[in-house]
Amino acid sequence: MTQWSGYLGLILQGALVTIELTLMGSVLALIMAFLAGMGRLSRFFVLRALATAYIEFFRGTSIFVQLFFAYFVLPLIGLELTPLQAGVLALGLNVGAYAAEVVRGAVQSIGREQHEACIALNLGRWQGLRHVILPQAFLVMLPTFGNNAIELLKATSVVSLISLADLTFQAQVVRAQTGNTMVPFATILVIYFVLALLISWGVRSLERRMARGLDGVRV
Amino acid sequence: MHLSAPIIKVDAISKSFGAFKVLDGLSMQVMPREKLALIGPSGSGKTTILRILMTLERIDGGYIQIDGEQLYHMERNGQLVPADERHLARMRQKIGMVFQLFNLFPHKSVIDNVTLAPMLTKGMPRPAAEKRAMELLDMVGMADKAKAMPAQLSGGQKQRVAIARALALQPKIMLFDEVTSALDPELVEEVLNVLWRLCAETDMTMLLVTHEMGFAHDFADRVLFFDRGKIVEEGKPDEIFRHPKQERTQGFLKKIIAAGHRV
Amino acid sequence: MHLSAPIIKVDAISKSFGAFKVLDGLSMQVMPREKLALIGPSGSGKTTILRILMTLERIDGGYIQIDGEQLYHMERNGQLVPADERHLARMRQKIGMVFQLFNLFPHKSVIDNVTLAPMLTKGMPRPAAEKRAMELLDMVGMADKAKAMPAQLSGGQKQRVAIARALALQPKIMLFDEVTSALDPELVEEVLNVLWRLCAETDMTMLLVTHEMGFAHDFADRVLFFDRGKIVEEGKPDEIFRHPKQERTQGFLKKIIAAGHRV
Amino acid sequence: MEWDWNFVWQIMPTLIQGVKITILATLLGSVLAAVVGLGIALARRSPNKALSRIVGWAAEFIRGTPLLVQLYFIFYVLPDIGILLPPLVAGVIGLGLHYGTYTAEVYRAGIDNVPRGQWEAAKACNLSARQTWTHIIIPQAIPPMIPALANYFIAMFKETPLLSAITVLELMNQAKSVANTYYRYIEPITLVGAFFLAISLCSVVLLRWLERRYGKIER
Amino acid sequence: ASIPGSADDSKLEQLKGQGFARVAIANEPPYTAVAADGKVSGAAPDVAREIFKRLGVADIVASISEYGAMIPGLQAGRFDVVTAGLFMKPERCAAVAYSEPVLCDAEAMLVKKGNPKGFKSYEDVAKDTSATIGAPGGGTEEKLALNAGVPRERVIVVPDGQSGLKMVQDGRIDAYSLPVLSINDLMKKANDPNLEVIAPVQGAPVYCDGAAFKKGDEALRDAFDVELVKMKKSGEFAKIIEPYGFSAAAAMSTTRDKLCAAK
Ligand SMILES: Nc1ncnc2c1ncn2[C@@H]1O[C@H](COP(=O)(O)OP(=O)(O)OP(=O)(O)O)[C@@H](O)[C@H]1O
Ligand SMILES: Nc1ncnc2c1ncn2[C@@H]1O[C@H](COP(=O)(O)OP(=O)(O)OP(=O)(O)O)[C@@H](O)[C@H]1O
Ligand SMILES: [Mg+2]
Ligand SMILES: [Mg+2]
Repeated sequence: MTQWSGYLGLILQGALVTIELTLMGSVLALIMAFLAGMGRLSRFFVLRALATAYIEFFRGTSIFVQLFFAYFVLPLIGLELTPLQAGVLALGLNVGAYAAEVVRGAVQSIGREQHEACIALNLGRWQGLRHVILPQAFLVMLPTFGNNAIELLKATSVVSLISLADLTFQAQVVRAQTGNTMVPFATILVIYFVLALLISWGVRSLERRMARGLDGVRV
Repeated sequence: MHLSAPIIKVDAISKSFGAFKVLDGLSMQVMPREKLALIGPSGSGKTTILRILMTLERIDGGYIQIDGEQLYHMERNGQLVPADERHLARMRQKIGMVFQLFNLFPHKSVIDNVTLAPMLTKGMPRPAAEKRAMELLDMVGMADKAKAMPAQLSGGQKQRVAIARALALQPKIMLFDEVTSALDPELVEEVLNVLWRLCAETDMTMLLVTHEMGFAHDFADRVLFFDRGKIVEEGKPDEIFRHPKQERTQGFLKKIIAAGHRV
Repeated sequence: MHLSAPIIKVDAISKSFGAFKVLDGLSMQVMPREKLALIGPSGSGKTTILRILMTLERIDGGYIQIDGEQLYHMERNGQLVPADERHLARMRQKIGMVFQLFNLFPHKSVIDNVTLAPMLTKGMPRPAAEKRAMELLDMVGMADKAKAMPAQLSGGQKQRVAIARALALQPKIMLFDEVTSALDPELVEEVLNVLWRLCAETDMTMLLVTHEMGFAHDFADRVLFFDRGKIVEEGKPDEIFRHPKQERTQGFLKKIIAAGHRV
Repeated sequence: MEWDWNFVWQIMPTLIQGVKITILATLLGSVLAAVVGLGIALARRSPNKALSRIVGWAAEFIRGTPLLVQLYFIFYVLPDIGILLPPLVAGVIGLGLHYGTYTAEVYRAGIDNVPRGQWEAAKACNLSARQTWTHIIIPQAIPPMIPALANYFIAMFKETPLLSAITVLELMNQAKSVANTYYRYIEPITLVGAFFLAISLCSVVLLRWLERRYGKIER
Repeated sequence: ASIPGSADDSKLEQLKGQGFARVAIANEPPYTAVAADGKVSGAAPDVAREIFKRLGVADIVASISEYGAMIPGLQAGRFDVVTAGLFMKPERCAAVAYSEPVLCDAEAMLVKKGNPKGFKSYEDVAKDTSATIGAPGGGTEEKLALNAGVPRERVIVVPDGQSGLKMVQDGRIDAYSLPVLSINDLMKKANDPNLEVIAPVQGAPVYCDGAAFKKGDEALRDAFDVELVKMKKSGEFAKIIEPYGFSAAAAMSTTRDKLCAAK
């Protein structure tokens, strides 16, 4: 009888890598989303152009190409990354580009009257953004960010293609070692689903907490 | 006539939205401590002139002086050049505005709405800002709701908080744009009462756009009647409301009275 | 009084939305060819009764007979059981309805709006359906717009097409729910004219909810005054409009007249 | 490692073969996703509670787990229960099912956006449920959702490299095969990236046009 | 990273310093094996681990890689050495620096029981125009099949051994080709009486792999070779690889120079 318990350990190790990738990728994506999203709203043409180029490029090319590029081509020009770094970089930049549009849309969804109230109270541009616009916009972004995070979780499975020992990769290893296909794949499908449920549950409760007191006022 | 210099001096300003000329060579002066009511039909440019004074819109031509200084221009090397953001920010300290739809910050509690600007723009420490905020909330009768969120307030309560928020910056000039017209009729009273107190207890210059003709009559030192971006008639409330000289003013007042407003 | 049997017989029906009881034990009868006006304050249940007759809402209790047959019930093994979709579809052939907001099919041309139902529900071949549709469009004065799309029509034109569409199925009973109240005042006339023609040229039974008291007066054989889901008063138009007996009716008419409606 | 134009011209025909398969997979996958999505959307509106529940959960599961793992599952596990699919067919089914859960949301929104008055007018015209769907609701619901659907089809296009995991010789797989033969990664991967970017930029133009053409319906 | 061409001892010193060498392995028993506890063993890593220990590098860190990714990964500096059953062939000798031979194996094919298509060689696959053969992408078998004249579209790139086995079982491919020992290991795990192994494939040479180093790391390679030769002589080499089924005699009967020159 195959030692499933031992191989389950291997898969759980993979799950840890997947979680790690998802978390680090999300952090990078979040940073890029705000940088590029605000960049698109900037008064300065150069910033707008940079942000637009970044967003269009990373939404335009496939995540696989980005991943393979980060892993195989960047070292050739002297930028050497571990598989984990390459994975986080590609996933974070890719999802960040999508999330940047979410940031832009959310900031624009905050009514003009809030901007005008800021001016009337003599708040500076940055002060108004920081204390008035972004806190409200963030609540608008949250649900879509949740979806983005789930997309990112799912995209981590492609890092198995650059030999990062994530969930999918470990399932492949277990499959090669045991000769059984059904069990490892069914197991990881369930694990991915549970992780996705955790994300959407987490985002929903965060949203509920942040929305407290705002009921009926937001547009 | 007046002994002191005007605090607001609007000199032949014009303003267009696209091809549509909203203000065309408008001039007016307001003396310190004066209470001014701006009335006139919808679309006549009343809101626009307040928004220009608050620097929410730019002007296309003309000059505005606030408290002896140019608003949209500044001197550089002896020449008048368009004002930069720093100049505007400095000028804005003198002016506060209350909006028709309150525009409270929905994610901040009542007291945080009031303390935010003093803390950020004047670097006031939190305890001092909160002490002052409580005084202002007390004045508008909202001290007991200091911890509430805006969503939990009625329209009239929101507007009173918005007034306190504008006052927190201690502006010399306050602009009120139809501050009661979004309110249910039974809530109008409480906001007008606050305006009365303000009028009695402070020496701010106040510009008030309103459709409450009765209130405008009792409250204002002077009434300006706007039509199509021009001041058609101005004078003491009694003159304007009882004996309007211009046909447009007469027509407007007749319509208003027909709709059941007290004058 | 009447020689023939009623075409609509509503017997103690009730209808609630959640906890709110809109109709409570309502009964009424309508004779064939009768023109009925339903008037009453907003929220009194006028729309609801029309929607129930059109089977857009189900009833909670009571019985409705249309043309001698149960509407919401059918006989099976000698017992009355709730009607199934087939029975409802058969009953709906007798009834047509015109809505306040026209509800034309925006993706179909005017003539297709009119031919759709006869072709689909009665299997009428296209040429016959189009011939009949042109007659109807001619009657409502819309023959020249047969190829237009609804978006290209004015409100009054849309409503006339909607009437033609409902007529195409040749119902015995037509229901009109405030068919003019979404129209600009200058367009009301053309729709009312169509109703007049209908009244004169066909022998349909017509139920009309309206706020046009003058029209109701001239048009209806009988007026029902609704209030809070009940028929408070009914009678000939002259009785109801000139000499209302009930206090509610008097109050309602007074308010309507004050708002400038002709009676 | 230097960029080698001769090598680029040498591998171009092979890559074009891959492009053809990529486009074919996307087209077939889009058709399937469009149909599956409609099926899911209709099932979820079904008065049959059990059906709508089960379909709802299944869609949730498919949306929460990675397409890559689903592809492995379809290709390597389904044969155990007697379902043997050629690689391209398995790939198209995977893409179609996965994206069907996304398009289902588009359909749901599109159907919800048809005003209630249209349902009622259909009833007043005595149309049957089926006639109402085919003649009134679907024709009005579909045009406004074309841009959103197209968006997902473009996203699907960018995920076709996943099919290389189940031996479909699409563009990415061809590129890898070329790279393996000559031990050069930089040209094939860059070309794949350029290709995806080119198609994406074209599709932006297409999307804008679709939005103008179908974005709103005149009532 | 080391500078190409500067063949000195710096690379070994660097590995000693960090205490481990990065090794690429395949997911292909018995060349490599991953135990249930995640520990990497198998013939190739075991040999590498022993030799590096003797060179003073305490341990190896193995990462599993696709065949196609190994040489690019080596060139990109992701691994220090590949020990994965990457057979020596002239093109590869040009791309990497091989050690002396380590593991030798002939090619085999996995087919359905009874070898229905009668394959004996890759040429047989080429002749049968309906036959398909699976092989790892970028692996030796893929090239052998292509060189034997099997068209590209009939050589299916299979990601790993289990997938290949499954595809033969499912009838998706007619044959799956891997080295003999790998196929035997697959067969043992699958325990499927409906499969059959053809070994060795006629006309396919016996191949030997070696540890592959990056071009420029020849000094490290030479140091590795010294220890390898010593182990071969002492019989320790045989002790490590023979339990996995490999023949030490085969590896000792040939040399890198011969294999790299082979046509
Ligand atoms: N941002 C804008 N773009 C275009 N036109 C504008 C804009 N803001 C105001 N207008 C136009 O300028 C004219 C004057 O507007 P303004 O709001 O000043 O009128 P008002 O006197 O305040 O009227 P009301 O009593 O309805 O508030 C109106 O015709 C309005 O449509
Ligand atoms: N779908 C519904 N859900 C809940 N309440 C409803 C619904 N439809 C109608 N109502 C309520 O039922 C009551 C009667 O509505 P109905 O539309 O029949 O009134 P009406 O006499 O037609 O009024 P109006 O003149 O404003 O059209 C109203 O109070 C309305 O709010
Ligand atoms: Mg205004
Ligand atoms: Mg109604």
